[in-house]
Parts: sequence; C-alpha cells; structure tokens
Amino acid sequence: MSEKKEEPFTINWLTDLPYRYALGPVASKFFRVLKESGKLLAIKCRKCGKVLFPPRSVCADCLVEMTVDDMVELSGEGSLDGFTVVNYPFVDPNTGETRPFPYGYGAIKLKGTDTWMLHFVDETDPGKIKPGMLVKAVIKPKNERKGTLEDIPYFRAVEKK
Amino acid sequence: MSEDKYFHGRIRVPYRHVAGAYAGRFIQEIGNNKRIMGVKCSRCGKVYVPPRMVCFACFEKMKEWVEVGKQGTVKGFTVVNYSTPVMPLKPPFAYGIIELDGSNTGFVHIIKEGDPKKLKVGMRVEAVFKSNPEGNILDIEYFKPV
Amino acid sequence: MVKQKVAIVATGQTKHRSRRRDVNISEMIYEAVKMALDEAQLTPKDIDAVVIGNMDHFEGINFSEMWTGIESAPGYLKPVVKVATGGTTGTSLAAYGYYAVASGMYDKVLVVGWEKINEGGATTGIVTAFDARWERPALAGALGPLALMASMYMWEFGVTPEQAAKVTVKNRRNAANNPFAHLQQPNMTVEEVMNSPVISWPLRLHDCCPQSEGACAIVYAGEGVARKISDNLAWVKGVDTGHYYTYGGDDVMHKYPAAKIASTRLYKKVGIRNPLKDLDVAEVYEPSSWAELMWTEALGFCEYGQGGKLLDEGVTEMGGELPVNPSGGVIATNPIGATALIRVAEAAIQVRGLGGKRQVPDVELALAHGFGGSVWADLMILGKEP
Amino acid sequence: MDKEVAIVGVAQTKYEEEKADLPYSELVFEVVKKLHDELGITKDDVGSIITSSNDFNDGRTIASMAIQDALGAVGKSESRVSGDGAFAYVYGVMRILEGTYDTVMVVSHCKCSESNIYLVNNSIFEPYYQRWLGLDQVSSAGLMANMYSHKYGITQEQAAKVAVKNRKNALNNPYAHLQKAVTVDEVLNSKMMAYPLKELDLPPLSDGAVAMLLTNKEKAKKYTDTPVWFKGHGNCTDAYYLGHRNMTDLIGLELAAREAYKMAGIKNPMKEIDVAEIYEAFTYHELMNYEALGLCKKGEGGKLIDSGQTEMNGTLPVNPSGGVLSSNPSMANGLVRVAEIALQLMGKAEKRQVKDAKIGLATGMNGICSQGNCVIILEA
Repeated sequence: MSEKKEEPFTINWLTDLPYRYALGPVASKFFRVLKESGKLLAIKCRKCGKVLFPPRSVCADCLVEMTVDDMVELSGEGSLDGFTVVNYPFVDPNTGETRPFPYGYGAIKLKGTDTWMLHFVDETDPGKIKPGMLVKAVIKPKNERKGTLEDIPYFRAVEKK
Repeated sequence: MSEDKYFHGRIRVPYRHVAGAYAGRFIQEIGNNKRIMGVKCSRCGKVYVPPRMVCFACFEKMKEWVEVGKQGTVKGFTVVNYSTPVMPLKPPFAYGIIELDGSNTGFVHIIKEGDPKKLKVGMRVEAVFKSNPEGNILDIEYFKPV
Repeated sequence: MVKQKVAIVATGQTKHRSRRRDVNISEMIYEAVKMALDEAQLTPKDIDAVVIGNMDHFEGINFSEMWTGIESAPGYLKPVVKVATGGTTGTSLAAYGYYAVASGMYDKVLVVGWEKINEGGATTGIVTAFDARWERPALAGALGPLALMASMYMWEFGVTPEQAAKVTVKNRRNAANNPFAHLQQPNMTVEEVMNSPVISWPLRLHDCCPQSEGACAIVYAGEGVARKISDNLAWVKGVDTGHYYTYGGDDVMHKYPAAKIASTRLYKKVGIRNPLKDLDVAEVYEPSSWAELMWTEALGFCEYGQGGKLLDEGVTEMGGELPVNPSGGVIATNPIGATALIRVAEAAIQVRGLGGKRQVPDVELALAHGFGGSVWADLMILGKEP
Repeated sequence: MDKEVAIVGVAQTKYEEEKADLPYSELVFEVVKKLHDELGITKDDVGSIITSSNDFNDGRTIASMAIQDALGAVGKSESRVSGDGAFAYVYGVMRILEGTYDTVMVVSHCKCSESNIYLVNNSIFEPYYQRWLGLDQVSSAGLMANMYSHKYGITQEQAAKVAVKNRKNALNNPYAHLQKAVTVDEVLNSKMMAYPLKELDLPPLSDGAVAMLLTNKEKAKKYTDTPVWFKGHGNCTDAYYLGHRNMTDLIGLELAAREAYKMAGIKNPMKEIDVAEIYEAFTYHELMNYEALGLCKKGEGGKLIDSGQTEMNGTLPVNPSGGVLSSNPSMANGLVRVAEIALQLMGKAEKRQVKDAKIGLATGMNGICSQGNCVIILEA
C-alpha cells in the first residue's frame, strides 16, 4: 500500500493530567537546601559508602534505607563523561508545547559521587568539548529559585577546547 | 497541608487518533448528513452502533453498513451529580445506554435530563444533532426524551 | 496442570510504516493477529489466553488491553493480560506468554505487541518514562541518552562514527529483504549516513531508528498441541531478564551491565559456552547504530570495545559467523511496543526457516533481545530442537 | 491443583488517604523491607520479582522503573503486569510452576493521592466513541448499579448494607483506610454521585502497597509452618464498550469463577469456601459478585446480604478486611485481596480472623466495571 498524502480523519484529544509527585524527605531536603542556599546535596549509603545522585532513600545494592542525615554536600563541579546536542523537536509532556532546541545534554559525574547526573550543558558545539572536562553547576539567583531542578538551569563547560 | 512535599507535574500531550474507515465514516455521517450508521456482522447478524471493524463475538470483519434510527430505547441510565474537567455538560445530567431502532447493541451517550425520576428504563429518546459539527462523537449533542 | 515445553507455532506482523492513515489502533493490530492465527490455522476459539501490550502514554489510552484485547484479538470471554515494560515490552510479553504455557496454565497463548506511535509521539512518550522530579526536565526521549552512551563509548574505546554507520548500512540493506520492514534501503552507504543531519551528536539521522506504527503477534503452544498445529516449530530454550537501577545514570550505561548479567546467566542455562559460535543468528534491539556495537559486546559476541572490529570483519553480516538483525533490526523498524516482540518473531522465523530472502542457512539456535527501561535487557533463546 | 505454589509471607502498608512523605519507591521499600524482615531473608533469597502498577495512576510510563531499586531488582529478572495486582500474583505462580525460580516476590502499589482519578479513568475509554462523553469509573458504576437493580429489584437499602458490613469489618483491620462504621441511613443520605450511587456506595481513594513471597513446595517449609497454597484460578474478560456489556450480570466474573472452581475441585462454593475477599468497586457490585461467584442464584444478591450469611459470623464471610469500600489503593486491590486471604488461611488475621478457614477465594479486576476478572482459590 502506498502512503496517501492527504491527512486522514482524526479524533484529537488533549490529555492533560495533573500529578503531584511526592518528593519524600530526602528530595525535599535537596530542593529546600537548593532553594535556600544554592547548594547541591547527594546521599551516602551508610553500608557500602557509595555516594548517589540524585539523592534517594534506598541504596539499591544494599537495600538499606538512607535518611536526610546521610546527605553530603557537593561542590557543584563535575566531569563531563558523556555529551550530546539535542537537535530535534518534540512535544514536551511537561508543558504540551515543543521544547526549545538545540541544547547541550551531558552525563556528568559530580565530584564526590559514584553516579552520573544527566542534565543540560551550555554548549552546542561538540567540537569544543573534551571528554571528561570540568563542568560546573550554574544556580539561579536566590530570588528566582523555586526549589525545583530548574534552579540548576545548566552546567557550564569550563575547560573548553 | 502537605503541598510542599510534592513536585507538581503534568502529562500534557495532544493526541491525534486516526479514526479509520469505521469510526471515521460514523462520525462524519453524523456531522455531515445527520445520519446514524451501523455495521452488520454477516455471521451473527448483529448490527453494531457505533460501528467497528470486527465483531468481537465472532471475530469477523464486518462490511455491511446500515442506517439506523435516530430514536431508540433506553436500556439503562445514571444521573451524575459531580463534575470533572472532561464532562461535556454541567451536572446534573444523565448518561444512557440506548438501543437505537434497527441496531442490536447499546449506544452509550448523554441524555439531557438531570432528574432521575424523569428517566426510566424502556423510555424512548431521540438524538439531537449539533448545529456546527466538530468532528467527534458529540456531534450528536445529546439525546432527549421523546 | 503439567509443566511443559513451549514452541512458537506462528507469527504475524503488519507492514510497518511511519503513519498508518488508513486504520485506527484496533484495526491495525487485527492485521497482525489475523495473520498469526491464519498461519497456525487456529480459530479465535482455539486461543486460551491473550497477552497484549504497548505503552499507555504513547497513545494516551489507559488499560488499552481491555479494548485491544477484545476488539483486535480474540480475548472476549478469555484471559487478557497486559505487560508493559518500555522498550522491552515485546520481549516481556513474550516471556509472559512463555511462562503461561510452560507452567501448564494454558496450552495456546496469543501474544501481541503494538504501537501507533505517531498518534502521540515517541519522544514525548519516552520522556514520561523518567522521573518527573529529576530526569524529565532535560531528558529528550531515547535519543538523547542513546547519544550520551555513544559518546561515552566512543571516548572510552575509540570506536568511530564510520563503524557505527556500517551498522545502518548493514541493517537497512537487510531490511530490504524483509517485506514487513519500515525503512528498506538496500543502497544506503556509509557516506550517506555520515552526511545525514546530526540529530543528537554523535547520532546522525541514519544512525537513529525510525518511529514506526505496527503490530506483531506470535502464537505459543505447549508441546502436546504444538506438533498438531505445525511440524515446523521454534522451541523456547530459555528466557531471562536483567533489570537495573532506577536511575539510568547510576552505572556505566554503554557497558550495558544488565545485558551482561542476564546473557551470562541464560547462556549457562541453555548450555551455550561461546555465543558467537553456538548461536546461529541474533535479533537485537538496536535503537541506534551505535547501540548494536555496544550490545554485541554486552551480549558476549566479543570483548568490550571490540564491537566495531566485529562488524568490520563482517562477522555480523548476512553470511558472517553470527548474522545480527537479518530483519533489518530496529534501525529499520521501530513500533515500540511491538519492537522487541518482532525480535522474537524474527528469531522464530529464522529457526523455522521461513525467512525467505532474509533467511540465514541452517539456524539451530537464535537469540532475541529486547532493550528498554533504565538500560534493561530481556532475552529469549529459540531452538530447532525442544 | 496440587499443593505446588505457596504464599509463605505477606506484608502490607497501612492504607491511607495521603502518604505525602512516601514516593512510590519508598512506599514499595516499606513493604519489601517488612517482608524481608518477617521472613528473615535478603534480596539475594529472591529469585524473581513480579510487580503490578498502572502508568496513568503513577503518572509515569513504565511505572515499575521507579521501584527497581526499592525491590532489590538490580540484576534480577523482574517483570510487571500492567493493571491489578491479582494478575501479578498469577504471573508469580506461573513463574514458580515453570521451575526456574523457587522464590518469586510479588509486589503491587498505588497512590491515588498523586493523580486525578477521574481523569485517569476517563482515559480508559477509547477516544472515538466514549472518552469525549466524559465517562469515568463512577458514572459507569452508576449505569451498572441502575441496570442491575432495575432488572432484579435490588433496593438501595440492600446495597447500603454492603457498605455497613464492610465498614464494620474494617474496624478489625489495622491496615484499613476508613475505620469508622456507617449505618444504612448514613449511606442512603450521603451525597448523590451517580444515581443510584451515593458517596458511601463508593470506595475511598487510598495510598498503599502490598508484597508477598511465593515459593515452590520444597522451599515453603523453610519459611513457614503455615503455607497458603494456590489451588485454582480463572481469568475472563468481558466486552469493552459499555453498550456491548451485559451490565446486569457479571458474565466475565462468572466464567472466571467457573474455571477457578473447576481447577480447585469446588462444586458448592457457598459450602466449600470458608472466606472470600472480593474486589467490590461499589456496593451493588458486591451483590453482583455474589451472584457471579455462585454464592447465590441470579438476582438474589440482595437476599444474600439480607440473610447475613456474608457477615463475619455468617456461613461465608465476605471481605473481613473491610474490602475495597474501606481501602482502595486501586491497582493493588487484587493483591490485597490475595494477601488478606493468605493471612486468613495462615490464621494470622487477628481480630478479623474467620475461624478454621481452610479454603479462601480472592478476586481481582481490570478496567471498568469488572471487565477483566481474576478469581483465585487458595488453600491452607
């Protein structure tokens, strides 16, 4: 069968489902500290010692619970161990609108952690990226912070080529 | 309240569902020609309104289109007294399962009547068509008691 | 109820395309179901249970199995169960179907995977699979993370974009031999891949899977009835799944540890010592060209870092020692909820010798692999002998 | 069915209106940890894991991804049934019977407090014919209740008695969400929602999770002296479109029950079954369940509740836990039913214990108004 060009008859439906996703004490503290002091926290498993970002309350390897007391402060610096430039349009389900692009996106190993954070990077030219280069979390000014991940709009690539 | 314990997010996505030959024709006939069409299973003889490609009982493709009545008999109803963002009318109003004349299945739709005492299983209702069709099932705006 | 061996007795697929304008969801799925039932010469009544799945938010339909299981598959007045695990949905469905028959609970089970992805949008849907608080804001569907993995892989092992491009060339060429495949491009060249627009560096357009609409169905039967249905069967030799951390960034993604763990376990169970030699064909879920290179390493076809070399040496080509994705794979066809089930169906087709122009000669053992979730792996090995 | 698959331990959270401090992962961790501690096991003792959840309820595609860490699933073979937890239990049983795994943990979770349940359930209806009408679980239940009561002359008082019974039972269940008895008058005078259903004919919305460990025959002895055996199962799906459904008789449930009884060798369910936990989505639905499960003749569900035979001290107590009308962690409901029957047959149901319970029945449900039905028979 050949693909017909004309648009078929469609039934359109705008799904618009509100959700309130519980944060739990650990993430709550992370976002509160981020909002109040602009600092990033991770969490350290008291059994295996692994430092995990995003901070969460269960260490998957040990199946032990971690609490707000296990949270450790990070410098906000990390190494850029993976990188891409998102260069395609799509509807962002958070808004129902097309997300602006292109944007840099990295796998960032935050100093002091054993995991990678996947987040925006302020570079859209892969030619300027060095594997493992230093990146630094940019934090919004205090009066603009809302206590969500958007308070960290992106990581700044520091040691560009 | 515990609102600061939450991240408020949403899943907001515009979907475009290809209606296909059956739902497409059904809804367009309502909008364009104010006709209600069913489709008949050649095996069990049942007339389905609204139409679908496959008779789920016989698992056969259906091909024969038939026009059915704009009136029908109420098989069941409920009157809703609460509201949600997706309800097309302000409550109270009724949902009904209506067997249209000439069909053998229940057709689920709205009956514009908010008083359960005025509704009865077995009563007759008639489709009210929307004057400016929008290309969906609400091109039959509602059913009204005859 | 007696434990039994399980065989795939029939398969069905739609011709996968980017947009099925002519049919709605339920009508599209019916095509694959009908084909599988017809091949098995089974009536809808013969089916004991239906297992069907897709991703809820991709088409925005909750409990889709309650609709499609009845109106696209013969599930009326029968058991209908939905399994949905992301990209691995198809193999997870296949696993459910296998356990349902192997346990003795049912004798004939129909398994269906489908997606009508362009009713919503794959990237949009995939974003919703990730944590709303931590991951969704920056995540761009599957391609962003796949590109990150590709960059990490490239940086660690020096695998080149040209080597990745060769995967596309191979698979799109293979796809030309598969009448169901979406992108059939027998003449694709490395240059063409390398010159296609950058979608998510280092992934170019032709390094990426398409978004397809389609459905796939398979019919399982227990050993007692299977031989009555067909004398050409693909037996399930073993099934395993490797799940992994909740957050994709918790470990080295490009080494795909879940696949390493699950494949090691499964090979041992099935008695495979050297997968490259012992397996005759593999259908792997490669959502990008780079992914196939990484996956061939994690699945033990070669050492870490040697995926490019394996390809360069032609090992995974048609006619090579272990052809990978004779169907054209995911880089040619990707109706997400059906994609991993297509791997199983295609592996069954190879074992049964029904592959036509895409047939690998003398297949005794075939591997089907599903990828999804937070870098999860689902595996199934099919064989000619029970 | 011979004694081959055992439930050796169960764990539940308390069901509550809003567990604001617990994201899904921590909710699941609570029951997993409880189960581990009770049985003295670690994650290494668990062969495979089956979960059930729903992506619309959780606001997340592949809802099970959020709970991998909390399950202890890293490196393991986990899989997930999309929908009600009773179906996950059955998948767990299949995995044990197949022979690869001698232990399977089954977990189900739901937090109704995080989503708008009406919109979530409106999404169950396909977009062509039903969704635009704004239908949801309450309006469909209203249709069903009205058609059923019209056909069989069931009164609103009879339906109300179901709420009275179940809410009273819940007083004995420390896990139950609503622990306040109600009277027939209170039910009849509660806010009209979808005629004839009033607010107290309908369940609350709850948060909670449940977990259990299944083992094969050999392993069962290691963990418990009171294993609860899988004895029979039936699963049957009715038509999808409400206009195609038999709205007055739950034929899907009836066929599922028939199959389960056959497998379990049960001829007279009212006599042979000692305790039942059924997924009653609204008061009338429990009466319809009685009929479909063969506890009484068609149309006599009202008489059965009148007779008191399904009360705690009756011939066949139904929903000693308080049922869904007392606790409704939607997707977990079926697995909660299985867990409650397991506790009954283990003799661990404390104040809600039915004396000498040897054979129990649990049901699960998917979709709107008993479209997908699962009936499970368990034996002490």
